[in-house]
Amino acid sequence: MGLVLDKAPYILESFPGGSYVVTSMDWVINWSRKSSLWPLSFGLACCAIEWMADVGSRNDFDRFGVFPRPTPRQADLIFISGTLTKKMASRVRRLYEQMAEPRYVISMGSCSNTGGPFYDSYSVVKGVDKVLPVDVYIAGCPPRPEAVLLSILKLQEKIMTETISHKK
Amino acid sequence: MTETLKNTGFEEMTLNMGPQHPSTHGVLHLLLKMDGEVITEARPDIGYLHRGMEKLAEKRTWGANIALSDRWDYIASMSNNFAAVLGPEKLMNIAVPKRAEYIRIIMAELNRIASHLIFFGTYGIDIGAFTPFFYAFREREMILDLYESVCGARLTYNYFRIGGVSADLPEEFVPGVKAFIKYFRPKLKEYDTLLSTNPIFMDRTVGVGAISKEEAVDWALSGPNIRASGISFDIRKEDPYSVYSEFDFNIPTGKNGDCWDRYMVRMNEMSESARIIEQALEKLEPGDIMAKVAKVIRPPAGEIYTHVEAPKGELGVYCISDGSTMPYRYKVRGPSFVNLAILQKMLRGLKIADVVAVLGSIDIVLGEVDR
Amino acid sequence: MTDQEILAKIAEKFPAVVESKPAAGTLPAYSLTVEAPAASIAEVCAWLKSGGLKFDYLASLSGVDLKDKLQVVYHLYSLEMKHKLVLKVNLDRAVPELPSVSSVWQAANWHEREAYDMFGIKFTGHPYLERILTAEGFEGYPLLKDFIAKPDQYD
Amino acid sequence: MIYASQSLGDLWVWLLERLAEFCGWLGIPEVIRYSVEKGAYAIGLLVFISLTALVLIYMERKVSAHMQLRYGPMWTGGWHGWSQTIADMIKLLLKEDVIPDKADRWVHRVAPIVVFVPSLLGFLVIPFDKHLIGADLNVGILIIFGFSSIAVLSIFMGGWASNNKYTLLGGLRSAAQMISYELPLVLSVLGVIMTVGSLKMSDIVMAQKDVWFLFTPNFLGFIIYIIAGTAEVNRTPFDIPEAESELVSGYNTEYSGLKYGFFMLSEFTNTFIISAIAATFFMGGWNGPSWLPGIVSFLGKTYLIVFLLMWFRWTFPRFRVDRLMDFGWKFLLPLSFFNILMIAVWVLVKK
Repeated sequence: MGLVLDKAPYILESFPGGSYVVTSMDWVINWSRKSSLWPLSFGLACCAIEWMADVGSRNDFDRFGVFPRPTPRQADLIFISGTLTKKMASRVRRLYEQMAEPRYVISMGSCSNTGGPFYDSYSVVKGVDKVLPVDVYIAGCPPRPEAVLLSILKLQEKIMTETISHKK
Repeated sequence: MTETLKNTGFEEMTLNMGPQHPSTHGVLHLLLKMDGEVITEARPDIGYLHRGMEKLAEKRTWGANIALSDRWDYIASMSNNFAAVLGPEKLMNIAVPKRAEYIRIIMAELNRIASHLIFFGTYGIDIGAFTPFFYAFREREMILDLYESVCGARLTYNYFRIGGVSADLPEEFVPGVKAFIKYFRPKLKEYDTLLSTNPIFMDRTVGVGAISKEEAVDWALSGPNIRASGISFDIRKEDPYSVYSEFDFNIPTGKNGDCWDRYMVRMNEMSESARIIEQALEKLEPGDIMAKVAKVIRPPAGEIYTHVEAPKGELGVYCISDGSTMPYRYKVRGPSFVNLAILQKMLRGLKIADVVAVLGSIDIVLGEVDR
Repeated sequence: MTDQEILAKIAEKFPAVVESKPAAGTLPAYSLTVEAPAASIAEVCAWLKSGGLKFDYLASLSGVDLKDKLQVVYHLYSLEMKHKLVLKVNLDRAVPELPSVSSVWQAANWHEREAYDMFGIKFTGHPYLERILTAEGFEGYPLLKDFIAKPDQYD
Repeated sequence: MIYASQSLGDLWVWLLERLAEFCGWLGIPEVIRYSVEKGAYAIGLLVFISLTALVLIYMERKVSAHMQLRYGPMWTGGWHGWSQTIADMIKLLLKEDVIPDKADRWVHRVAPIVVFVPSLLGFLVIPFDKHLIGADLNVGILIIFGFSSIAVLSIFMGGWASNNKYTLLGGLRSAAQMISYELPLVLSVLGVIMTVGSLKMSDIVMAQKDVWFLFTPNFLGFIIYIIAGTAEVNRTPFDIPEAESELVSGYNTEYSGLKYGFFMLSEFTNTFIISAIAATFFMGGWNGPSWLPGIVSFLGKTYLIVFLLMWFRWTFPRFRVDRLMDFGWKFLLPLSFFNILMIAVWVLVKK
């Protein structure tokens, strides 16, 4: 979609008032992205169970349009839910690379934030941000499902600030 | 390689299942060699969640190890807590107060129900039915609410202490459990109509992945997996720990050791657990919840192997103390680790659709496999 | 069968297998503990399983680093006769090698791989003795007391 | 004259008459009038199809959610998340389009188009209302089955071109499944065709003016049709080409963005076509109470069948691939032969 996302802002902004059009395009694009965050159904450790509780009926993040996809190609969002070990690190990196742009990362729980209770282990990555760029961190060991819902809202806020404009 | 393949000159296909796959229950990696859809060789590759727990245990005090134990089998943390406290208690010869013992048993059995509910839900997804998952989670959330009222956590409770439990039950807990059991019993029938007796489900599971008695013992399976093969092996009866000898309950067993038997053993175990909880609630009397234990825990030098019947099977802890505040060696015998090993033998000759059925029916948790 | 009877039966067949006495100042053993020489462990285990004692269930197999020596501890159980046995094998720290028992109990397969991964104990005759838990290219044996983790790009 | 209670089909005919008068008055050649007429219908149909797909996806999410004690989309666009699928589609449109490095690039690109075209063409011969049919051919039903068998090709193309073992397995499975379920599907409809004695869609609907074929011995055919139709659109319990828990996402594992959107849309349009045929052949099509416009009656029946298929999806587990084949060849096919025999006897007796 190079025409809409890359060329259009360039052309439009050269006209007077074109930036208003770009802004409203921004709104539509960001609205669609934030309303339809499809996470990769992927769990690492304990936090994955709380993530499943979020899929479950009490918390139900389908309400926000979050709809788990099994394949990274169709996912927009990856939850690093649990301890990332050194053996797994390269695989998670590859999963991230397989996802199509735009892609977002939520680091869920102490383990993936910093290594958590395993901070002094020989086989644990001390924070997923050593491997991937992270958008939202959730604290907790494991975080409550409500915290996961909040992280999605926070990510939506973040997405709304994005722009396709070339003027930064 | 099969004979037909050799004769035709075609090659086997190697399929990497996992570490990210919707139905490997975490980060298990299965290396499958296949002739079409039929598996000729299977090799589980584990360690993607190896967190070095046993090494860490040697750097943590005995008390702090209970917190680590929450993360072995994170679906049934209470049973892990149980296994983690039994060893030091026996080494230090602590008599746990009666009330604490009953509370422990209520917690462990509720956790067994919660764990089997997750099995029920995820097994449905493995077989292709999504809806049971949501029904199972509805009931599981109720158990988690009860836990939350006691210890404030939903998943990693850190509730047991060496010599007792960390907090007494709040007022609403006992009526809450009673109400839950009353509500839960009819739900078991609902699950049966939803999944257990569904013809397609039976078609997928009956006769698939059968384990004979001899095999089950040879591979040292435990928990529902060995019971499904017709061997009534349950640590709670075999080597009663805590006060399990006071309770009256049955051990559900299967006949053929196939996926459906393993599934049904778990479903029946839930109602047995409910029975144990009811009896424990009857016996619960006011009293202490902690024995008199020194602030700094230094078990005398010695070694012990204690085991409990966790929802997945025999969870053993082999701990060696050198008289200091930290364990000298802390080996965890995770039931999932041992149960998973048989997979390489079972999968041969099955179809790829059966892989998920068999893997799901063994009910593994990767946190315990890799530790 | 009482512990003494089991001990007598084992001693009758294998005189080299003796009861292991805890060191001075440590608690007495909770269940019957015997020590066997490393070289004959496979025969001892094969007999324990198929002989009169019927230890058909290998509950656990653990490696232990005792600083001056390595130890492999087998926790055995008999489903039929309901008795337990702890079998210990002492190994030289420089050359930790002993025969594999994975042909006796299939369950030993992964336990031995784990012990190899964590302690570097080599089980001769094991069908597939590869590292099981640690990452590819991992150096050292983490559960040895003198293991020092090397920081890498993930630390 | 046009009355409010009259059907959409009559309105369409009235409009066409006015158009013909207008053209005759201006002296516009017949060819142009014809193409304007058909072009208008085609555009209307395209709008209808895209709306239907959006509605069906939203409906599926809502139906599944309510069966699973959830609410489903609730926030997007305000009222009960009504604009959820619109947001999904815009997002898919703007998403990066990944073509795997080792993929067969052209086949990979073409597959999503090939999957969408036959499901569009199928709509041409569906009788929405009296006179409201793209082309009332005398081989109507054959056209639909002919086009729908192209769909298997596209799924196989997608599975093959992605150069991924999971997609390949998904593609092979779907080829095997759709070809073997095509037979009972066509044979089950044969009973109705024998009863009516015509392949023309409007004839079949007209024949059910008094009693739906559902309440005649064709009932067995209806059952077979629903089972085989579910298999034909790859929905649970026959969703083995996608088989989320086995093959990740089956043939569309490597597709992202708009191309995946096409696969998703075509799945739902195919579901609609299968349901529409069921409504036409067994439930009387546009026939209904006189106060109800024909199109409402037709869509109501179609959505009822769609709901039935969704109900299947969210309650049943999935078949295993070899059992699926057994079921198709060893049970469903003989049963549909028996059905034909039975209908033949019935038709004979009735005469």
